[in-house]
Amino acid sequence: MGIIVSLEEIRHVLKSDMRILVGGFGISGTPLSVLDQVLHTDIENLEIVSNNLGDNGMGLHKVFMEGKIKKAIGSFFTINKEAVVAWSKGELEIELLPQGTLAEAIRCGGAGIGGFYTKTAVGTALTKDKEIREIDGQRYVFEKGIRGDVALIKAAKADKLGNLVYHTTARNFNPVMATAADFVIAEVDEIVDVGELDPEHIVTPHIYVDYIVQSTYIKEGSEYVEVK
Amino acid sequence: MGIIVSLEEIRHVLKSDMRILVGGFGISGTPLSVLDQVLHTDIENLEIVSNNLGDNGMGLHKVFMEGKIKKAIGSFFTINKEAVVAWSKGELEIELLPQGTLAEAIRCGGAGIGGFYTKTAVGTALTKDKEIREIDGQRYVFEKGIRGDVALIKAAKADKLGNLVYHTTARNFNPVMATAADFVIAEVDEIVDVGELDPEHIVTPHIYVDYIVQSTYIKEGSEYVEVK
Amino acid sequence: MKLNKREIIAKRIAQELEEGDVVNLGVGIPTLVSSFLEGKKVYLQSENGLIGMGPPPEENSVDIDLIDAGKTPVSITKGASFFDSADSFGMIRGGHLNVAILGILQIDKSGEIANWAVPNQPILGVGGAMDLVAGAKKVIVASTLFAKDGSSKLVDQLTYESSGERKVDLFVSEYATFMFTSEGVKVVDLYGDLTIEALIEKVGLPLLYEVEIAK
Amino acid sequence: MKLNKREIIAKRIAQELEEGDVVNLGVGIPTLVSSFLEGKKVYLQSENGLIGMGPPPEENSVDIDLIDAGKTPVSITKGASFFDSADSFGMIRGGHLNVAILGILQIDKSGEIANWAVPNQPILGVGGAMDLVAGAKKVIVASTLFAKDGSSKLVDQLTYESSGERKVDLFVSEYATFMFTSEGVKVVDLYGDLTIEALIEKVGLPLLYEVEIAK
Repeated sequence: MGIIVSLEEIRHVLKSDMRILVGGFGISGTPLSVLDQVLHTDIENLEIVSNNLGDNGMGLHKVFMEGKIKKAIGSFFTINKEAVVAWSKGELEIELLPQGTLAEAIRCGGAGIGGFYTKTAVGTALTKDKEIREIDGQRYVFEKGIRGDVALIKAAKADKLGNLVYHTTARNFNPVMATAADFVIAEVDEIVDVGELDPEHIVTPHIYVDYIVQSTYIKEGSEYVEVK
Repeated sequence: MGIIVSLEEIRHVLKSDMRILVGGFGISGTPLSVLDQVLHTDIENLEIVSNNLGDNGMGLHKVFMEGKIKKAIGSFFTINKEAVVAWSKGELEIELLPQGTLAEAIRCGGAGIGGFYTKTAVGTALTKDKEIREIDGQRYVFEKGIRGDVALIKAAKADKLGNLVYHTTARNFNPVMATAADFVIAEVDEIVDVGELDPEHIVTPHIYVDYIVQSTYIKEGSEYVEVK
Repeated sequence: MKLNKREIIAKRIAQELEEGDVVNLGVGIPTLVSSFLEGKKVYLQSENGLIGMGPPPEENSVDIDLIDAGKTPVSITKGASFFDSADSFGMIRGGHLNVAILGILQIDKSGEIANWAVPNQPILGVGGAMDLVAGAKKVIVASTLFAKDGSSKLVDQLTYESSGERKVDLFVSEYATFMFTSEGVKVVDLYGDLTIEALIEKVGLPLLYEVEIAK
Repeated sequence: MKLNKREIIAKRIAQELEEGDVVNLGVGIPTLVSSFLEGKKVYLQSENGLIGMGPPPEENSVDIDLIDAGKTPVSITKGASFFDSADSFGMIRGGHLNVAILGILQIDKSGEIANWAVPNQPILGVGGAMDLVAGAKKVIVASTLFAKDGSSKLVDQLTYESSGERKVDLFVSEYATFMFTSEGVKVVDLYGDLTIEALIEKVGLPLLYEVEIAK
């Protein structure tokens, strides 16, 4: 069925002005090879939904530095110094959500839930223009589900159908993002035959995954390095 | 720490008038041994949250037949003929929710989400007195999270800390119910040492589980039989 | 081999499915669809927490925990996976099933269906029906056209309780396949022993039918 | 061995934890708490998807994917498990952590804290702070009492951005431990080199302090 594709083949999926969900927490669980491909395209004005904008010159950090990002929705951009500068110059829009609200909104976006009430951030600057509602004596804020045109995620292993399992805390936002976009590209460390992943252990069922690509990054000591 | 207890020891946890979440879909994934214990107590007026009221004289069916259930919240009681009769005589309250709304409400109850908007059942008799809201052009109905005083669930294996894994479609409502009650009792087929369950494969982390009991039922051919 | 009514419907629906589709089969006629796939590979989802449902197991390999939504033992295929009820209905509501195939009690001329509450009986069971109606990308109704008393299940207005606002995509009966358009109910395919005139007469509703002249 | 300010705070907080507690440690001083548990077993949760966090790994067994919420490599203990971010924050918001230990910029006399937005700087990072404030059964603040400019972090009213309406349970500083009651801020424990009078003077707020006479 051809869901296993080369890195070059994913370029045609990505278009200017798209909203793209990108997995990862810092660099852990980030689709580094896929994000590098964005640099080989002329797309721009991207709206990115991701916890951070990459880190240390890797992942989304590179994409941002190439000027391809118009807006970022996430929970923690303070580590991205250039993003802070760009924001203060008005060159980058930022929408800040508490990390749990971000994760839940993406989950809801993928699960046919239009919106939800969370108690997180009630009474703070982040919710001052949002709808507050009391439910059973507790105050909650309304948040809408979040979806993307494309999700770029990272998993440890895929089988050839697209079933995915993850590695330790590199799981993070990847499973929920896999559910919440029209097209899902999963970068993986290893591709195995169908039947090799235990049905009880699969985290992301294959029906969520459109493309699988082999990662070109490996861990060496305390960093990721690219192998060609 | 003593979270592994005898079946008799769970009796003191259950009290009259409690709202109890009970896992299972039909008989699959039902805590049969734990439910039998309810018959050895004098508690009554229970409010049960469960997809069905057991089946074939097992599980909640027994508890219901002993007159201990005042109200049932779930998605499918038509298979429970006596429940239908009791309802028509006014002896049993029933609150009917679509199965997905039931699952989502319990998940929200466990996850600090006060309520959510689902598109399921909009425009039907089940939502005619409920709040409808349009979000991004689609109509949704508001549903509140559901929690219980106690959850009675069934898993395949527990380690001695209380980490749980499930067996095939016997997983069903059990993992979400484990998150949504003040006290959680897990009936399991097997108890293993801590460290024997792979951290990547654990479905319910031990922090959700208060008591573990060894099941006294085993599968024989196409039915469950009790072994003493 | 001559097919019975139910098989005619199941076979016609099997033609609508595409290789690789993720499909949920309701109880009754929908479960027969698997028999008519002729090698086309689809992935069957069961709302109690399984994708990759296989055929009924051999008697000696029945696991009574491993069941479909009708509580019948099933097998699994290679590449199958299990998940909990919340994730399963997230999958359903979130639009991740290509097709849901459902039985009905009634369907109105707009394609809205009633498939859960039998009139004059207590409404005590809904199951996953409404989630499937609301969530699947495509909903195909599999049903005989007439009820036991001879009345048409295709009606002007529902008199039974609706299963949701969403209009279905196709109604496959043993006589014809119907589509629901802004101009009215369209017969896309006529294959039973009723002429279009007889069908219109028995259903009691105007039906659109374009005869393909250049065939 | 003489403890520095940060260690004094961490050690005092370690006393508050109970065997079996599920605990989330914020960055900074909170991470030091693990060193003072003296054999008490607690389960450390990390909001990026881990329960059962262990000490920093040996240099040759670092896995840079396996990190804590401060993005520092960690190890895991026996019985640990991994889950996704949605499940992790479900755990946090749903009240399944016994204790969250958090740093602050300010805390007001009601126990409301500000710990995410530095004044006069762009507000571009919040992370999981507000989820922990809203969700943990008990919130303990770990912080030095005075900012670098000498001003008290314990204030009449927050001038920094609030982290949520929820009042914390305890504020452990290097001089004293504070509780927030309807009568006012109560010093539950005084252990630094400031007398209660000096403390009140430097903080600039009335503080309740009951001397235990029968000691």
